[in-house]
Amino acid sequence: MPDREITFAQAVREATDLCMAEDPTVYLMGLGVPDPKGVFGTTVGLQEKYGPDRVFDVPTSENAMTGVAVGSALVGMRPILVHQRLDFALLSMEQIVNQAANWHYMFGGRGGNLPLVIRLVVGRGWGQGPQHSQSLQAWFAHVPGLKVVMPTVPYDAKGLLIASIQDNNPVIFIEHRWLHNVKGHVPEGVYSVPLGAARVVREGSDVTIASSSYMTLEALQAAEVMSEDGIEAEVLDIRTLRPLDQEAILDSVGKTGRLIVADTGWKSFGIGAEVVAFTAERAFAKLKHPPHRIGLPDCPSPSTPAIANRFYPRAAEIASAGRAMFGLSPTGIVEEPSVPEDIPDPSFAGPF
Amino acid sequence: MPDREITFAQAVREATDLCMAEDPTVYLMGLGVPDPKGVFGTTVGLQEKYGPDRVFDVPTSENAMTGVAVGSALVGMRPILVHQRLDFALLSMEQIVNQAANWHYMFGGRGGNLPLVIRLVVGRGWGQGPQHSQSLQAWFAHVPGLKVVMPTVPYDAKGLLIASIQDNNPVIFIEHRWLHNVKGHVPEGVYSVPLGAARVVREGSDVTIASSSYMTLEALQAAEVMSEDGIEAEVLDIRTLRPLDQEAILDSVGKTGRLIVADTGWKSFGIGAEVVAFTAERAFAKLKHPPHRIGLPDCPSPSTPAIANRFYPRAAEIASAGRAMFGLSPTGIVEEPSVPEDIPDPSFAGPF
Amino acid sequence: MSSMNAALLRDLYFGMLRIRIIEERIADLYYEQEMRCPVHLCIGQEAVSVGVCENLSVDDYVMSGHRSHGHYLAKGGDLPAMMAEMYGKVTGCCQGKGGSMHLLDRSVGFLGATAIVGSTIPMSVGAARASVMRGEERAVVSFFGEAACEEGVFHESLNFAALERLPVVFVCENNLYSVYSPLGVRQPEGQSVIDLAQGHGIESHEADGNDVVEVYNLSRRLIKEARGGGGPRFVEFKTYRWREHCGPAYDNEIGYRTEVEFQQWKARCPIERLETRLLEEGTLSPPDIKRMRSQVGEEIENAVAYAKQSSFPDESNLMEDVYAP
Amino acid sequence: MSSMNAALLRDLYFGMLRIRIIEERIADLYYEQEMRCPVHLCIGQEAVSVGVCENLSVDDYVMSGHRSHGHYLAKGGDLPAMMAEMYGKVTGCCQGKGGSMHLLDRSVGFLGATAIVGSTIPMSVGAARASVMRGEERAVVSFFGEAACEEGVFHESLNFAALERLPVVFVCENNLYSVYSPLGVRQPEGQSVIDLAQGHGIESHEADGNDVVEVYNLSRRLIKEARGGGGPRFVEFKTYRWREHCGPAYDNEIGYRTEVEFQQWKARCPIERLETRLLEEGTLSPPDIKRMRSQVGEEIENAVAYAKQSSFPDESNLMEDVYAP
Ligand SMILES: Cc1ncc(C[n+]2csc(CCOP(=O)(O)OP(=O)(O)O)c2C)c(N)n1
Ligand SMILES: Cc1ncc(C[n+]2csc(CCOP(=O)(O)OP(=O)(O)O)c2C)c(N)n1
Ligand SMILES: [Mg+2]
Ligand SMILES: [Mg+2]
Repeated sequence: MPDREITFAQAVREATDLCMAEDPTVYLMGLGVPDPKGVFGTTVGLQEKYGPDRVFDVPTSENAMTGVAVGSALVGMRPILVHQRLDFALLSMEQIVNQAANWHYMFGGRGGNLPLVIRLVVGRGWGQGPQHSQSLQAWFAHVPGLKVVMPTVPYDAKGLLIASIQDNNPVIFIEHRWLHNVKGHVPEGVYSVPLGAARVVREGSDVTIASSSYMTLEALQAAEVMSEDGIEAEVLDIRTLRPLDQEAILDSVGKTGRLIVADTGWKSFGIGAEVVAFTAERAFAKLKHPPHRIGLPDCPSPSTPAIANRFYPRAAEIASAGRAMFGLSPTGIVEEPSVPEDIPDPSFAGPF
Repeated sequence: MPDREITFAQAVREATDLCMAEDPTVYLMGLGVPDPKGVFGTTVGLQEKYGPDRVFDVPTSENAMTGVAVGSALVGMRPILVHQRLDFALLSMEQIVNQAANWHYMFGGRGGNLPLVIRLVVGRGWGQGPQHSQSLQAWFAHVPGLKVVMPTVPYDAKGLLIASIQDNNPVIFIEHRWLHNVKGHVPEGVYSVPLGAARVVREGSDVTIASSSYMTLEALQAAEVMSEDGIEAEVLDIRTLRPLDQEAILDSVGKTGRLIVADTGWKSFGIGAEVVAFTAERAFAKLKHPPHRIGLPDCPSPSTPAIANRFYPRAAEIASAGRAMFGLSPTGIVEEPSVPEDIPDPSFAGPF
Repeated sequence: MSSMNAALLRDLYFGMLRIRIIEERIADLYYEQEMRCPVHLCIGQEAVSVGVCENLSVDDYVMSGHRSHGHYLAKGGDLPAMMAEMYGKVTGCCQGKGGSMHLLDRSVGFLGATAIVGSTIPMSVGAARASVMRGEERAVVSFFGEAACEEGVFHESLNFAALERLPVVFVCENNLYSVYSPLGVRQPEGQSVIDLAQGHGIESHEADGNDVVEVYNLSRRLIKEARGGGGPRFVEFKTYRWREHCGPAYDNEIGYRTEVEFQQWKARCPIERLETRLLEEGTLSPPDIKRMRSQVGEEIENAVAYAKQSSFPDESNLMEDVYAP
Repeated sequence: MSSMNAALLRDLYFGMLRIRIIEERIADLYYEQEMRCPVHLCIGQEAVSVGVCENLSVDDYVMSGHRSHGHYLAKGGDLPAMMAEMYGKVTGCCQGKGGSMHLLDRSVGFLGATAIVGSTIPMSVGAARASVMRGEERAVVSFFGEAACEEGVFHESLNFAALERLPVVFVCENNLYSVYSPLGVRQPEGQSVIDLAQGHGIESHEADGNDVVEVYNLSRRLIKEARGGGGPRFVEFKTYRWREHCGPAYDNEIGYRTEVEFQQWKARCPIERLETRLLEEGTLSPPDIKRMRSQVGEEIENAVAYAKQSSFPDESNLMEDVYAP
């Protein structure tokens, strides 16, 4: 079945299922994990299959439940902890950063492995508002000791989640809510995509667009638009923010001489800052044009679609930035979305 | 008394004292605030002066105490909340970011003002280790709705703290432990230093060093060393990370054509990334040399002085970076420290 | 209870009926997909909002969480502004920036509701402390669901309120579920949230949250005691949400709870219970009820019309109000 | 207690004496400024470490916080590795990277101590859950000070442990102070931390933490019950730290507590109390004590020599062990 297409959510579920079948130390916990909706479909049926000891709901106690996961990991388990929104994990930053991230180092490597996957969902659309849509990957990426993964396509969602579960370190696995229903080719069976390697998703010679997660889909659309005017963008899906594949980005920029970074989080002090900064430090001479970052403006995420639609940059903004590098005017010609701008696809009809 | 010299800690205390005397809504809370040590001397005697209602110790409940401060601010008080280590505030990221930072925006400006100062001390030296020395200003700077202040000299500590207390928004006020005993000129009486303005602390024409907090002292030392070989560094104390004074930095880079950023936090995804990024975006053509960041390497802070001393970059590293921009070899000639490298001055004799 | 006067009983009845009719109208309209934000309806739980808030003056403060419509309305929050908020309009109580999970109306002491479980609890405590510091006599009511009692911040807040004997009344609406998760997977069997509060040395009570008269009488005493300097009080009201956790539908068929359970609770409808009694006692007549219904009907239709006719915020609004001046 | 055999009593005595002598030696040496990290000595509190850990096998797990020397030693942690850690040497239990606040010795089930108040409590619960998942019979002891009970994570952890009936024994050492802050500014008057634990439905006890025999007997039962599937247990031991919060000195003069209070507690020295009794009963003779003292003296001097002679980690060590392979 080489052409099997499944959704990102199904890919996440399948990765979890396969790892649990293979390794009895893998277990899965989080608010709503065994409920009828199964965390946007990513955990459906797993409790039935693996029992309530290995797949379970938890109290609304984000901080302690993270500590519970850490404690079990220290003695050989491989917990996967899920939060339906990244914002909820702010209650557990102490455990994640002071404890989990530092653990291996602060005990001089003798503290035991800490294989822990924390799945965080970044909300967007349908009025999620300021407390249900923050995209704080830059925080996690800043912290040595953590690994940070942010896949775009179902193939990578599965392969990177498997790699994350098999990794002996705490891994923050960030899922953008607008990717869950996106379909893509996903092989059956166990395979893993290595943490720390970006991927060229579209080749091009004129400008590099390094993007992460959902923004990669916008970047690909932008690339098509730019192509109509003869600008060929190379789109690089960053995939893991820590370790960050600097070499892949520098290789591409070495070829194109131009860099756009598109990320789902705030622009200031965000992912793009790091990518632009190391590129400026390490490949300054290769740059034919000032680099450009695309990210969220400096305000919280508003609930009303009327302005949320302006808050989130889309393909047109990326394409315009690319065109500007060649002296062309901004584009308006990105295909009109066929669904309202505050939802990813017609299957998404609120309320959550 | 134009030449009165007091320490940074005294300046912080004085700012607090003056604001409390002036405005009965200002109050001060935090672990150890009224104890004999008074948070490194910054709160000594204030409970005696203003009473236990306005100056008080709190339970070890960082998250709720932040919420208490927020709730009181919403109804017109001006709380100052102190943590003896920034690391402890990780327990309160939910209140700080989801709630306080978003508040004014998410209620459409009708939620009331939220004048709140959270003082965070970044530890260093004497084996503080991985959980007592994290310098996470980049996290706070990433979040719209917060203001982030990080003074270097006593004059600014006082003036910026007064401005922070008078500000109607949540302000994160970060104090580096190695600055508390540093003395400097501080006028008596109330004055304020505006949030959002960097300051040129040393003029120079050849390279801009934009630095924050303690690293500004290292930068100044580096500038002296570089000067011996005829390289004149302009040292810019960033002072507030949000709002960030991009213009001042661009002005300086416009003059020097060279940029080094030195920050007390991790380099990757840190403050330097943002500074380099906006400079590359906005002043690319002015740059005569690739910009350079100085920050902590990608590991936690080790406890043992033997390697902690290598963890923290010092003046020599800054000077060497500057010299490299002019084709000169690294320098070793920074004055040997007169005290062991894991303490800031002889008055610091452990254990905390 | 027998001594309660007729006007008050009618007020309580009207308050609940009003919230019910408004919430049901929201549910109906939600299918139009013009309210594009998550909504958490309180149908079935109206007695708590009304019974508690009836005891509050405009100077008292209230804070709440994601399921706050009832609290907002019972405290006197502006209905058209609430509706406009749900429609994402600039006339909304947050100019559309908050949506259903972020209501506030400071003019009536409703200081705010936010979307993270438990997070306004310490703020309520802080608002109470501010009042005490200023010598104001004021009670603060903190509304939350039973899942909030699983959050550490709940305990931290209770400890501090008890330590400083602050005038806060903690009101827990225990509706047995957190989203689709029953109590049994979240709290130990046989434990009660009032034991938790009592552990902090706070006088605590448990009562029928579907009996508005009981809610009223108990909270009346607790609010009075708290406001009078008696220290914090805690009360758990057992109640039940009728519709899905978030959204307009009934969802008993999806499997996390039974239709039987739902029907049992529906039979204990707080509004019907009082209605039956008041009709029997003659405190209320069928025409009274009809009048009340039509009054609220008109009010909500006006509010909906206002909301629908209002403008969306202008795009230029995006970057406004990030900071207070 | 009367039935306790002599060998066990001597063990308890020796265990406490050993910790005391080691801690006092650390205090003395600290002034040399060669141990360059914050140290939190447990002098005065030895009975808790020893009385509890005497009931644990090497398979049982222990976690702790900033004041962990006693727990580490009583659980069988390697003394030279601990001393080397404090001297920042590569032979330290954390290769010098942790310092005094981050001890561990996995070979004896001491899973780790960390420097943030309360943070290992949920980890202890997680380690217990892992054991249960694997069908292992194991008890986990979580040590913490009374200030940790003010942290929300304490409550969250107890709730989950109670919910899942996990084999954790929560051991709170209530020494009345958190740094310089007395209980009265942190917890409501008249409240007891065992009320908090009981609120979570956990069987809870309070006992004299300066009576090692009482500590031993009570924790013996609780550990056995927890290990046997009886669910979590909680115990609060009242005790007192003699020296300053952090560092080697006495600090009664700085004003946060009185010399009188200190002397009262000193008079209840856990070691002297048992010594007096054992001498009276003839279970111990002065020469025995002398022998014990010199045995520990030799042990600690060897450990110090080892620590001092060990190398510092090489600078190349800086970037090592950030990630597990
Ligand atoms: C910290 C946090 N965790 C999880 C959520 C997701 N969530 C939203 S509402 C809710 C249910 C809360 O249940 P309860 O407090 O009992 O209130 P109810 O919905 O029953 O009224 C949850 C878990 C959240 N908003 N915040
Ligand atoms: C979350 C957090 N807040 C504050 C501190 C600072 N701190 C270090 S030890 C300590 C005292 C804790 O008191 P207690 O738990 O009673 O233990 P004791 O020191 O009395 O043994 C405090 C507040 C910390 N380490 N972590
Ligand atoms: Mg509920
Ligand atoms: Mg204590």
